[in-house]
Amino acid sequence: MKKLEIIIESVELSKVIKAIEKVGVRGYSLIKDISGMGKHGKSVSTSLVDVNEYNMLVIVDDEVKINQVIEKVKPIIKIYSGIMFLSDAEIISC
Amino acid sequence: MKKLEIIIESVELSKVIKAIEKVGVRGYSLIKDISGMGKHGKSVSTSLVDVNEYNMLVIVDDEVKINQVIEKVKPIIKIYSGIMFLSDAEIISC
Amino acid sequence: MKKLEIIIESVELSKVIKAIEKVGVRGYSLIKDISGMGKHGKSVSTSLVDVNEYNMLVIVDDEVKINQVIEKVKPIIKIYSGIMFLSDAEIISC
Amino acid sequence: MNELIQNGISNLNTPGILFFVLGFVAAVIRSEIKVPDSIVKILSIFLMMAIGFKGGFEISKNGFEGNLIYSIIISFLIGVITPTIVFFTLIKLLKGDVINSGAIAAHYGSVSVVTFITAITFLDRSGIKYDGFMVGMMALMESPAIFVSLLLVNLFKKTYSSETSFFDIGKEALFNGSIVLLFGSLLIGFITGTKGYELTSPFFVHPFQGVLTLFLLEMGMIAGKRIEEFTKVGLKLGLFALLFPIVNGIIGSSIAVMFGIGLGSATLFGVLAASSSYIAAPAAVRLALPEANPSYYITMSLAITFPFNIILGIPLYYSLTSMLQNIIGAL
Amino acid sequence: MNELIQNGISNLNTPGILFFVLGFVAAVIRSEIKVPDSIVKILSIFLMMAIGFKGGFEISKNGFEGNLIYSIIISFLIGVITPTIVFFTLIKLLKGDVINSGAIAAHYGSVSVVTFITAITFLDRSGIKYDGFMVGMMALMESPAIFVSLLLVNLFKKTYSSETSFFDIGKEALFNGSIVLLFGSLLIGFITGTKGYELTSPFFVHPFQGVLTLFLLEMGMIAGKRIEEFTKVGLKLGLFALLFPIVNGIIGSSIAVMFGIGLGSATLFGVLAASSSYIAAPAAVRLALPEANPSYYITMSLAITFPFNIILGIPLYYSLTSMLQNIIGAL
Amino acid sequence: MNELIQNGISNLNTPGILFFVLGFVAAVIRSEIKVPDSIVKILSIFLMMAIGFKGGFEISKNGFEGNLIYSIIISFLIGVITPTIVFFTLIKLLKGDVINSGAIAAHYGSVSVVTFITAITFLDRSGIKYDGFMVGMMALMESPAIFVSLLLVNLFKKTYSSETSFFDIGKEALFNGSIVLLFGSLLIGFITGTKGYELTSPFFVHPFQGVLTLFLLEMGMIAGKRIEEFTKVGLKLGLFALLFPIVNGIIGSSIAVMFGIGLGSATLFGVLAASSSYIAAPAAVRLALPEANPSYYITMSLAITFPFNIILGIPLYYSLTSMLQNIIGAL
Ligand SMILES: Nc1ncnc2c1ncn2[C@@H]1O[C@H](COP(=O)(O)O)[C@@H](O)[C@H]1O
Ligand SMILES: Nc1ncnc2c1ncn2[C@@H]1O[C@H](COP(=O)(O)O)[C@@H](O)[C@H]1O
Ligand SMILES: Nc1ncnc2c1ncn2[C@@H]1O[C@H](COP(=O)(O)O)[C@@H](O)[C@H]1O
Ligand code: NA
Ligand code: NA
Ligand code: NA
Repeated sequence: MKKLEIIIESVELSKVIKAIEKVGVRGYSLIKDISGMGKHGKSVSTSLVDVNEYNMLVIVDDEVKINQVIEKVKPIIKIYSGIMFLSDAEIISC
Repeated sequence: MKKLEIIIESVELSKVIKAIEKVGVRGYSLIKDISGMGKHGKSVSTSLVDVNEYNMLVIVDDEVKINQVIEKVKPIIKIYSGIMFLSDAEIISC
Repeated sequence: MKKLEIIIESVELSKVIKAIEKVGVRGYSLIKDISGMGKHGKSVSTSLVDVNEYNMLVIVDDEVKINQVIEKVKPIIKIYSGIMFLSDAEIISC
Repeated sequence: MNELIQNGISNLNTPGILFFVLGFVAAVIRSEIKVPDSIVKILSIFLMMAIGFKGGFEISKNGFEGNLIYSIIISFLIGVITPTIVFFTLIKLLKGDVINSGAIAAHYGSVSVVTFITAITFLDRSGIKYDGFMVGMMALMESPAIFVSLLLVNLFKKTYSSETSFFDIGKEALFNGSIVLLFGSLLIGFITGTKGYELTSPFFVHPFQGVLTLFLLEMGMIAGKRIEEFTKVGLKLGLFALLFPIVNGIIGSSIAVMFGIGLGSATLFGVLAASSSYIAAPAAVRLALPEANPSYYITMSLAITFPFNIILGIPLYYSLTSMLQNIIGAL
Repeated sequence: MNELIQNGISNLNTPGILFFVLGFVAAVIRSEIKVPDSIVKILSIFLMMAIGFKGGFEISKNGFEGNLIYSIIISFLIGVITPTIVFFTLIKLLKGDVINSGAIAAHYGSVSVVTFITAITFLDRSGIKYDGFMVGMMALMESPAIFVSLLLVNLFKKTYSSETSFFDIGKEALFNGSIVLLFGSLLIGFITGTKGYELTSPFFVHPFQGVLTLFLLEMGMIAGKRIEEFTKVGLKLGLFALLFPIVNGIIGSSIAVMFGIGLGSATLFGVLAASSSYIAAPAAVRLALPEANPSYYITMSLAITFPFNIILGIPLYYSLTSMLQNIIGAL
Repeated sequence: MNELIQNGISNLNTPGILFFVLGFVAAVIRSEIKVPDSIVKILSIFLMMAIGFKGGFEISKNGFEGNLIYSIIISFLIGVITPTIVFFTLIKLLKGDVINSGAIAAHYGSVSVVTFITAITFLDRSGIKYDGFMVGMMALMESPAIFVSLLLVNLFKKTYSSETSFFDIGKEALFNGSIVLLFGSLLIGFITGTKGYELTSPFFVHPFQGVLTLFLLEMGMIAGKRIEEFTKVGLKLGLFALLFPIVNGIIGSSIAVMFGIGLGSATLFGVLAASSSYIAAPAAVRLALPEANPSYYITMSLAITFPFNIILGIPLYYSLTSMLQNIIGAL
């Protein structure tokens, strides 16, 4: 199984979540209020504006699903700001 | 070494932490205020109620310890809500 | 590529970020407001004091860069509190 | 009847109710007024401190005018009777679903602080007196119904999967933050009396109605977001959430009136019986009854019963109590 | 002229402006006064509720004294004319950079709530009357300029990479939280009238100036942190952000004066035209024009134009409006 | 003596102290009243703005009645003498543990804003006058003791592992948020005078005591949670935290009395000397002395000394100052 971490601006978050839900993953988790640095420089968010406020979406699922998510999210990140990390992980079934 | 990420509802958090401490891991980290989607559907927390408010616990330790933690936490997650991810990771010793 | 997660106290955060920027990584992400347990015991932060308030820095980059960051951050963590986790991860290029 | 409608309209025509409606509408049309979680939490703490403090001050000024002992008895009676009736009604309605019936019973047996506060505002505006210790009765009524409901579930269900012991839940229910805060503030208001009141009333008393207004805006948004889950709740439970508060309200008022409690306090007992918990009960139920569906109990309590109570219920319970008083007085 | 300087000094000598300066200085010398995000958000909600509520109350008391229809027309005129002028000026200045010109035009065509509130405070202090419905005009002026700017970008640029449809942006702009909150509060203030006002004024009215002071401290810190990005903005855009508000202010006041609007409200139209958005516009522009540089539009609006307007702009626009009235009155 | 007890009881019998006790008890019995971090932070900012602003206004009204120069000298004397005495006492007590002795000395040499505010409330209630600029003295006393303590550690310890230069710590200490905020507000209160005061007093002044009450509830909970760490601190340091404030208080009052400072301000000097820092000092010490144990200094300062000072210390220091005045006056 694969773990995909998507870092995405708040303004684009709902769009990305919709894309993920369309693919139909088992689940996802959202960590809000991330800041950082990347190709667009340092994120300088202010409490007044949502712009430059980031979030991390974590999805663990089968490789096939994860690849579908990646393809859906790529164009959004390309136009806007953000990044994706891919790694190996297992879900512990309870 | 292994990294275990436990996503667990706030109402169950103290129980899980106690279980982890009983096993006696080197350490753990807690990221609060997670939301997401899973088997129980989308988490719909409100600021008034703790229900449906999630947390991520991160533990990096030897495989043996991590397995002990998994066995302790499994029954809690089974009854309530939550998920665990397992992956490889190393602690950088300073 | 490698993923490095640095858990560091708030008082030391700016120093670590400066060190990372000096190395010149592609980017980093910051998750604030972490608590946990480690060699120094359980973190007992109060809203009044910054002490014992942790943060997680996530950096995904080439192994060489990551190793440079590790060398820079090691002495800071040695004196103060904190820990680093190293694992494998890929950046999805968009 | 005429009076009821007039009271209803006058209740609607207050900033608090209107801001609640505004919040509700804003949430439904997905207009984002982001009230931070931390603010909702502190406003809730403020309202409890203020209402407790004021109640304590009033006791210090007027003494225990009403019958405190009777009121305590009434509180426990309501805390036992209403969840039991709710439980058995739901067992019928949900075809033997013990777990969810118990979960919902815990909510409707327990009470809502903001509904109580809105009722007090209504009484104050109408110039009707009530006992200062009623805020203490509210605090008393928070937990018993939760216990009664869990007990009922235990009696009717053999397999019971929660890992949480009754003892843990008991501790949580007794030392619950809101109970400690309400009783503590009541006590402090009582101890510090007029001096304490004068010192802090520009913070706790004067802006109280305005703070309530802001809180109700947020409650409206929370309820409006929840209402989307209405489909999960279904028509049967939806109607239950709308109509059963009236049954509970009549029960509460009747008991109070039978004990000879005055119009104001008896109305408040009706309101407390009719109100349903959305803070203490969900937390306890989530722990004790993990298989129960949170979408049911939270949505019913927060998105249906709460709005109904503060908008239409309060003037209704007032009129009903007044009628009950006439009837029972005539006996 | 003398009067202008005096007004300027009297404006400077208020707690609000001075706390803004303190916050700015604190941020620049990197002295950390950490105002939590959630507080900034709730204060912003409070200010909008309070200003809307008070406007509504005043209409309920005085009726629509000024010309409401004319005012609505003026609002739309300003919302079309100012972003258009800004757009074409910037196209020149930025050598055909359509995207960034449109992004910035959306900000300078739209309005700033806190600048408006500071202007109202200035007028109140100076004893100058204005229409209660002006807060509604502010709400009306938030979105049109954003649409006009996006339309201009669409006209002048063929490739347009945003995935967000005009429809989505339209919905977002119309049901924007601040618009709903401002109009809703206005309506509630109007409906509940004197009774509602008396109930909630210890929360919404009495502490208003103090809350504004705290908010301006925070605005000062936000602006002070942003000012570091001044180098990214460059001298050309920096000067634009400093001087163009005056052009827009004159346009706004002139239109209002030509329609025969009184001194107070006409000054407010000038202030609204001169003010630039730093909440609604950035959010919409980030979605619709992803290639535009946020460092440009946020820094210009928040760190240059906003401070200029509240410190020097407001008394200036007042004097200009007064002059314009004399000139046009003499025609 | 009789008067001391009476003062003590009257001090106990205030909403602020009682809510502190309530918070403490709630934390100890693990009753969760979750006050969000962001609220604690903004209340702390509010209290500093308000106290500074009010001090500035009073100077603008009354001029510098007391002796400002002497007061500044006293501030520095206390800032040098008290940490030095604490340091050498602890070196004895902790058998040469230079690092922890220095860390704790920095805390007890520096000051606590809320202790100061509680003392002012006590004096106001008792009708005792003090100088408006005393809030400035408090701001002055925040940093020097931290420097002195670090210097002492440097002198007595050769190996010193911190990577943070003295220069960095100096910058942090001088431009510390609370110092900038206190002095800034003082200045603004002074500049805007009666006009500014009237405009903002419904926010900064009227609700002040109520806000303090809420803040003390939270401080009580923070202290109550910390008290679990008492075992880590140990009996020796626990007693030190309880008793040494009295020593420092006497030193502070004595110096002030010897310079001829009036009863109110001299009491405040005693309180400031006795109070220990739990915001500025921990942050600086964590950076400069990483090997020092935060459990020691934070628990001692926050969970032992702070409660002692606000509950028993303040009336005690007042009585002691009054006695010292009689003694020294008689010389
Ligand atoms: N190499 C990286 N490692 C960790 N986080 C990154 C990295 N690159 C980008 N980010 C995160 O993604 C955000 C947006 O990146 P960008 O669009 O490249 O400016 C940054 O502010 C960081 O939070
Ligand atoms: N496959 C997954 N990937 C990431 N997060 C998940 C996944 N499944 C569940 N979660 C998280 O765990 C929470 C509870 O899951 P569940 O109990 O399955 O509803 C969800 O709200 C998510 O935050
Ligand atoms: N093995 C571990 N796994 C996860 N987090 C850890 C671990 N060890 C330490 N931490 C985190 O690092 C912080 C500081 O660790 P320490 O300096 O060892 O006390 C702790 O409070 C935890 O948040
Ligand atoms: Na009830
Ligand atoms: Na404008
Ligand atoms: Na001291």
